[in-house]
Amino acid sequence: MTELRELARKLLSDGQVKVVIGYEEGPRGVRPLFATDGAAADRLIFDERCVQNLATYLDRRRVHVARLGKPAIVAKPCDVKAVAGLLRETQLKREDVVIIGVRCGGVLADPKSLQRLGPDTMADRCRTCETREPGLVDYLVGPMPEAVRGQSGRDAKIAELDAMTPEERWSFWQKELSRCTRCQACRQVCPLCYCDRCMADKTEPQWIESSPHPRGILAWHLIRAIHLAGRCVDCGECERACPVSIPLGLITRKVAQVVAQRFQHHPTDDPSVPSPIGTWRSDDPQEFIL
Amino acid sequence: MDAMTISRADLLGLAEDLLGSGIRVVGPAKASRGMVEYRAVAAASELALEGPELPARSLKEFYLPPTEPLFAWKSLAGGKVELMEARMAPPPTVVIGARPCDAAGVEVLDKVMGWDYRDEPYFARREATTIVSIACAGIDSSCFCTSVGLGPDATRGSDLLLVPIEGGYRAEVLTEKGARLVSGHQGRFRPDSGAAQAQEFKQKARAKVAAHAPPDARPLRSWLETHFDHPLWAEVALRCHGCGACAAVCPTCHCFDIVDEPEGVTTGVRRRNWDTCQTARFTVHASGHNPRSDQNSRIRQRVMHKFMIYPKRFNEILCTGCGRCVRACPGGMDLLEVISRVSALAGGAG
Amino acid sequence: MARIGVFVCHCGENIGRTVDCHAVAEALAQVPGVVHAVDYKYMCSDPGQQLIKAAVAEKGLTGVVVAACSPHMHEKTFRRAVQSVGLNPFLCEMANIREHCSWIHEDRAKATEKAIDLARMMVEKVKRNVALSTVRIPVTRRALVIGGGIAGIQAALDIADGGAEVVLVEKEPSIGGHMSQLSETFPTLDCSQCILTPRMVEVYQHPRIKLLTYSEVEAVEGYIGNFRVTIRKKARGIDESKCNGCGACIKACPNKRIPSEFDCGLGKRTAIYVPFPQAVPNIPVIDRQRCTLHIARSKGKKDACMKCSEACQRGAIDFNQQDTLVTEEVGAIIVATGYQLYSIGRDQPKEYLKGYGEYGYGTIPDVIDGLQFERLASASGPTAGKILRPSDNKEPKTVVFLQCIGSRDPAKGIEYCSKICCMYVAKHAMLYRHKVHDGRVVVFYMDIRAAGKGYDEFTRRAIEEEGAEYIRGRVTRLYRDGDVIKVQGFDTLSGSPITIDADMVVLATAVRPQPGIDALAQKLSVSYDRHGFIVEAHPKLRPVETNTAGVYVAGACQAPRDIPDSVAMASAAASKVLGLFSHEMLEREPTVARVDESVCAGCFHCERVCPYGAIRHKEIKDKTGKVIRVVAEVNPGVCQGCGTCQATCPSKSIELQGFTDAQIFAQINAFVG
Amino acid sequence: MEKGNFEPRITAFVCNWCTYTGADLAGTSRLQMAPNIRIVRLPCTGRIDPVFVIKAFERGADGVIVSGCHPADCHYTAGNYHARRRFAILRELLIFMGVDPRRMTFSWVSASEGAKWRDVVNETVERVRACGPFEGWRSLGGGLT
Repeated sequence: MTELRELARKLLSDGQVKVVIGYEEGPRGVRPLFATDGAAADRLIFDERCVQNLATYLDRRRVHVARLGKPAIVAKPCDVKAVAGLLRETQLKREDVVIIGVRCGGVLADPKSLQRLGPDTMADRCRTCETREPGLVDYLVGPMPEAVRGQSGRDAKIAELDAMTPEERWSFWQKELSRCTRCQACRQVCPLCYCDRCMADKTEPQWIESSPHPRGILAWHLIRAIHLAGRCVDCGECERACPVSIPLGLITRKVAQVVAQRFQHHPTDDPSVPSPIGTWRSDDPQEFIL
Repeated sequence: MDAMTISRADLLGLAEDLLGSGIRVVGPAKASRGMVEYRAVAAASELALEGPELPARSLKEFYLPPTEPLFAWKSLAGGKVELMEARMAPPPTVVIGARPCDAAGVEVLDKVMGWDYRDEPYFARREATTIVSIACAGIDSSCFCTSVGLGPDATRGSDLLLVPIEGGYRAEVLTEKGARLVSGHQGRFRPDSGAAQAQEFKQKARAKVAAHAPPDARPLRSWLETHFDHPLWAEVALRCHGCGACAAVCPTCHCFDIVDEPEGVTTGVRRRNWDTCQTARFTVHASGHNPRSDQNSRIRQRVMHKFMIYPKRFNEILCTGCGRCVRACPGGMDLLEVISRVSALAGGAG
Repeated sequence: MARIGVFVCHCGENIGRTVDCHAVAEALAQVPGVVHAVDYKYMCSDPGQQLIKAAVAEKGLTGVVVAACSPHMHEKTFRRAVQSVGLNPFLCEMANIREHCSWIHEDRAKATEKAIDLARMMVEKVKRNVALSTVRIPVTRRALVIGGGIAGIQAALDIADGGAEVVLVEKEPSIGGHMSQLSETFPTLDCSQCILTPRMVEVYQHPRIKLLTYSEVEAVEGYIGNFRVTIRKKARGIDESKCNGCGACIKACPNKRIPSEFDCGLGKRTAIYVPFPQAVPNIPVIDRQRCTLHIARSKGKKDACMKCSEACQRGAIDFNQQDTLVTEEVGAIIVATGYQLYSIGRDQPKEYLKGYGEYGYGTIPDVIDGLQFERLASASGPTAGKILRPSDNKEPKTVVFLQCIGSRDPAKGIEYCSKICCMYVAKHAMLYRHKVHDGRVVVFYMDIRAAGKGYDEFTRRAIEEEGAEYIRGRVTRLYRDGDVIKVQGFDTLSGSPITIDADMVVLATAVRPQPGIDALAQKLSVSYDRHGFIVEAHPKLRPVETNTAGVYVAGACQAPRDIPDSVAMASAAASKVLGLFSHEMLEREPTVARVDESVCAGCFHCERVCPYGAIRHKEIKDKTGKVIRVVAEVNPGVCQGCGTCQATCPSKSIELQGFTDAQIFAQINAFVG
Repeated sequence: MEKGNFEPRITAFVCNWCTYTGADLAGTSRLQMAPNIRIVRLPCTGRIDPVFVIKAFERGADGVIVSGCHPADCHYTAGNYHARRRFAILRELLIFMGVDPRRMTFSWVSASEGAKWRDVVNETVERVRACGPFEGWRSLGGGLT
C-alpha cells in the first residue's frame, strides 16, 4: 500500500502524470479514485475488493476525465489486457498513459463485499484466471499473491446449458434477459465498448432496435457478444454493472471459449498480438460449412 | 384513519383470494440468482414480502413500462397510411408488499404525468391498481428516505400500509381504494390490536435509517439554483460511466424516448421507451451539437432535476431515498454523499 | 417520394411458362412507391428497352427494377438503357426470376409467389439506391520496373517503345541478370549473351528509360496511378559522369584474388570491378568490404592504397561517395526481381528448408550447381569455355547430373517443380559432349518435364543423339573416394542399385525467389507465398497482376520461369501498364466503400481486413490545428468493393456504395418482414 | 401451423462471384429445387454481417443460408476467410442462446457447383421443415403487445 502511494505521489510531484486513477475506500465499499495531488494519493488502496476495471476511464471520449491531463492507472492483469486492447485498436498511445501494474490473486465479485477472499467468495472469472502479474506495465507493485483457485460455477453452468435442448436454452435466456431494460450499463462500463456512435444507437437502418422488448434485448446482447469476440478481456465489469443481475459473463465466456478453441486466441496484454477477428488462417476449422 | 390487523397467513390468503377472482397480484418475489423483483405472481407462495433485499427495480415499470407501444402503422399504396391505436385496458391489479419508498415514488410521478397533459396509459394503470405497502425496517447504508421527507413507514402513494407486528401486520387504511380492499375481504382482517408494536417498529426503523442518512435534502434547492457552475459537478462526475443504471432502477426517473420501429417494409410501431439524461445521446441535436457535452453537465442535470427543477415546478423532491442508484452504480457514485456535500456547501442547511 | 417502375420479362416462354408474369406486375403495382408496373415478352429486345426508356421519361421514374434473367446476363444492358434517357445507371436493378425462379421450379403458384417476393425485395432496395458516378483518378504515365534481368529489360523496353517513361531499378552494378551468366540457351542452343547484350544496350540508350543500377527500392507510397517511390542509389565510389569505362582502375587494383559473384566463385575479380565485360553500364564499382583503403578506414587507419584513383586520368574515383536517395513519381510498378538457386548447404535461410547431408552439404569441391556449369561452359567464363573441374582444373571424363535437387522434395522443404532444370540439364549434357567428345554423361531424374515448343525434341536429342545416359532414380549418397566422387543411386526402372565413379557432379538445384523479396512485397503490399514467390491476382485470368492495383509481376519472382515464359510475362505486364496509361484519368466502378467520419471510432478493424490496403488514416484537427481524432478514409482508387470492412466495422461507420446497410436491411424486410 | 403443411421461409445471403453464379448455373441447368428460399446478393461473403442473420430471424425467417466461394477462391482473396471466422462464432453463439443449429446453413458453393447449390437448398429446406416454424424469435415482442 505504502509502495503504491509513494509511487503515485512521486509520479504526481515530478509531473510525470497529472492524475493517478486508482482505488479508494468509499463510504460504501471500494470505489475509483482520481488522485491529482499527494494528499489524494495517500487515499490509494489495493486489495481484493478492487474489482473495477479502471481502463474504462482511459477512453478519450470521457472528456471530463481526459481534461485532468495525462493519467497513470492502477491496473490488475485483466485491466492491463484492456489497456492493451485500446492500444491495439489505436484508441490510446502508449506514451499517453503510465501503467502501475498490481499483482493480483483474484478479486471478490463486488467492491462493496465484506467477505474475505477465498475459493468460493472470489469472482468467478478469477477462479480460472492464470495471470498473477501483468505485463506491459511501467511499474509493478504489491506482493506476489498465492494462487487461490476455485471451481468456476460459470463454466459448469455453460456445460449445463450446452447439454440442454435448444428450446430449453432459449427459454433460459428469455427468462434471464426479460429483466433487461437496455440501460446500457454493460456497454458503458466495458473498456472495449468505446465507439463514438454505438451500432445500437444507429437508426438508419436500425439493425438493433432500441426498445427493451425481448426482440431488441436479444439483438443487443447478441451483437454485443459478437463485437467483443476475441476482444473481451473477461474483466467481468458488464455482469457486475448489470442492475438486474443478468449473467452476461456466461455469454462472453462462451464466446471466449469458442475463440480459444477454434483460433487458439486468449486475451493478452501484448498489443502486438492481433485480434482473431480481422485475421484468419487458411486452415481455420470449417467443420460446420457444407 | 381506521386500522386492522392481518396475519401473515391471511395476507397470503388475501393474495390467493385476489388471484382467484382474476385480479393481477404484483409483489416482491425471488428471481434467479437470489435476486428479488416486483412481478405479477401466479401464486401467493411466490411472494417474498419482507426482504431483506429491496427489489432490483422499483414499482415504476407497472405504470410506465420500459417499453410500450403507442400505435402501429401500415402504409398502403398511393401514399395512404393506416393507424392502429394500442388498446389501453390495464388489468385490475393489487400490489402486495410494496416498499413505502416505491409507493411514494408513484405518487411523486403523478405530478409530472398529470401536469400539462394527462398521460392516459399511465393513469389508466394507476387507477386500475391498489397498492398495499409493508413498512420497511431499513435495508442498508444506502437508504436515505428520511432525508427526503419520507421514511421507512411513509404512507404516500400507498392505499394500505402494513406495519409488521407479532405474527402479522397492523393494516392502516389510507385511501378509499384501501378501504374497499379491506371491506371486500373482511374475513382476512381482525380488529386493530397492534398500535403500540407498530409504533415501536416504525421508530426503530426510522432511527436505523436516520443514523447514517444525510441531512434533509429539501432545503438544498436554493443553493442549487445559484450554483450551476460549481466545481463540485466536475469532481463528482469523474467516476460516472454515464450508463443510466441509476435511472433504470430509480422509482422516480421518468424520461422516455419515442421511437418508430419498422417491423416490415410497410408496417411499424411507435413505441415509448425509457431513456436517461445520463447518456450522451439524450441531448444530442440533429446537427450533432450536444448542449450537455460532458458527464459533469449530465450528473449536474440529474441532481438539479431531482432537488431543484422538479421541486420548483411541483414543490416535490424527485427522489424517495430508496438508495437504488447508489447500490446499482458500477462507478461508485453516491447520492448520499452528494447531498451531504451540498448541505455542507449550503452552510449545513437542514 | 420514390417513383419506381417495375418491368417483368416473360423471356418468351422461359419465365412465362412457370411464372404468371402479369400477376407479378399487378402485385408489384400495389407496392407503395411503385408507380408503374408492366410485363412484356422480351424486355432485353429493342421494343422492350424502349418500353423502359419511355416509362422513365413519361412517368419520371426515380428507380427501375427489371424482373428478368440474372444480372450477370443483362444488368449492363438495362443500366445502359436507363442511362440513355438520363437516369443514373445505378438506380436500375434486376430481380432474377429466371435462373433463380422459373427455371428451377415447376409449381406455377409457388414460382409466381417467389417471383413477386424477389421483385419486391429489389423494389425496396432500389428505393434506397443513390446515383453513383464512376471514380476518376489521375494517372502518372511513368512506370517503375524493379529488376534488370531479361524480364525487367523486356518490360522496360516494351513500355518505353509504347511511348511512356520507365525507371528501371537494378540492385547489381549491371543489368542482365542470370541470363547474362548463361552460355547457350535451350532449345535452340543460341548464345545467351549474343541475344541479350543488344537488348541491354538498347535499354541503356533508350531516351525514355532511366536506368538506376546498383540501386534498391527503399519505400513505396501511394496507389495505382500515383505511386511515390524512394530509391537508394548505393555508393559506387565512382563519379559516373566522369568515368568512361576504360578499365585502367581495374588493372591497377592490387587486390585481384576476390571470388567473382558473376562467375559463381569459379573466377576471380578485383576490389574495384565491373561484374563482366559486357556490363551495362560499363562503370566499375568499389567493393568496400574488399578494398584495402576502405578496410583501413573502417579500422580507423589512414588510407592505405589509392592505386585505382592514381590510375584514373579522369579523376572519376570518389572514395567518399555516399548512398543517395532519389524519389520517382510513377503510375505503375512491375516487379521482376527474378530468382536465385537453392544451395544444398547445412545452413538454410528459412527454418523449413533442409540441406543435403547425404551429398556432403556442398563440401565436395567438384559438386557444383547448374549456374556454375553455365560459367564453365561459357566462352566468356573463367575457363574460356573449357569444361575443367574446380578442384584440379582437370577435364572431367565422367559427369553426373542430378535433377530435382530440392525441387519436388517436401522433405527438403520445397514441394514445387523448378520447371527449368529438365531442360538445362539436357542442354548441359549436350554442351559437355560437344566439348568433351569421349566424355560420359549420366543424368539421374525423377521425370522428364519437357512441355514447351521444341522442348521434348531437345531432350530426346540429348538422349538419342548425344548419348546422355538417363537413369530414372534418385542418388542416395555422394562421397569422395580418392580422385573420384562415388555416386550411389538406384535405378528404379531396372530396379537395381547403381554406383558411378564421377569426376564431377552437377546439381540441378531448386529455383527460389531472390532474398529480400518478402521485404519488397511488404513495401508494395502485395502478397507472397511461403517461399516468397509473388502471388498473382488470379491464377488463370489475372496472371501478371497482383492484388494491389497498379502493381504487376513478371518472370521468375512469381514462380520458376524459363526465358520465353519470363519474356512473355514481361510483355503481358507491359501491355497492362500501357493499357492503364492509355487514359489521363483512370475510371473505376463506384461501388467502393465510404467512411462516415463523424462517427468513425478510429479502431481500424477495416484496415486490418482490407485485402487491398485501401484504408488510410485521416487526422481530424480542431481550429488550432491540433489533432483531435484519427479516422479511417477509403482510397477509392484502391478499393475493390468487397465490403468486408463494413461487415467488420463495429459502429457501422463505413458503407459500401451500392450495397449499403439500408439497402440490404430493406431487402431482408421485404421478404419475411 | 403443424410441421406437415408448413412451408419454411429461408433467407439466403450469397456472394456474387461464386454462389450466386452457381445458383445461375443451377438455373441454366434446369435443376429443380424447393421454392422456399429468397436470395440476397452481396459482392462477397466478407460483406455478410452477422446482423443480417439476426435481422432475418427477427423478421420471421425460419432458416438462413450463408454461402460463398471455397477457401482460396475468393474473388477478393480473403473475404471468405474472414466470413468463416465470423460465422463460426455467430453460429455457436446463436446455438448457445437457443437457436436450433438446423436453422443455419453455411456452405461453400462455387460457380461450377449448380448441383451442390440445389442440394444445399433442398437439404436446408428439409432440415428447417423438420424444426417447424421459428415462432420463438418471431414472437419476441414488437407489435402492439
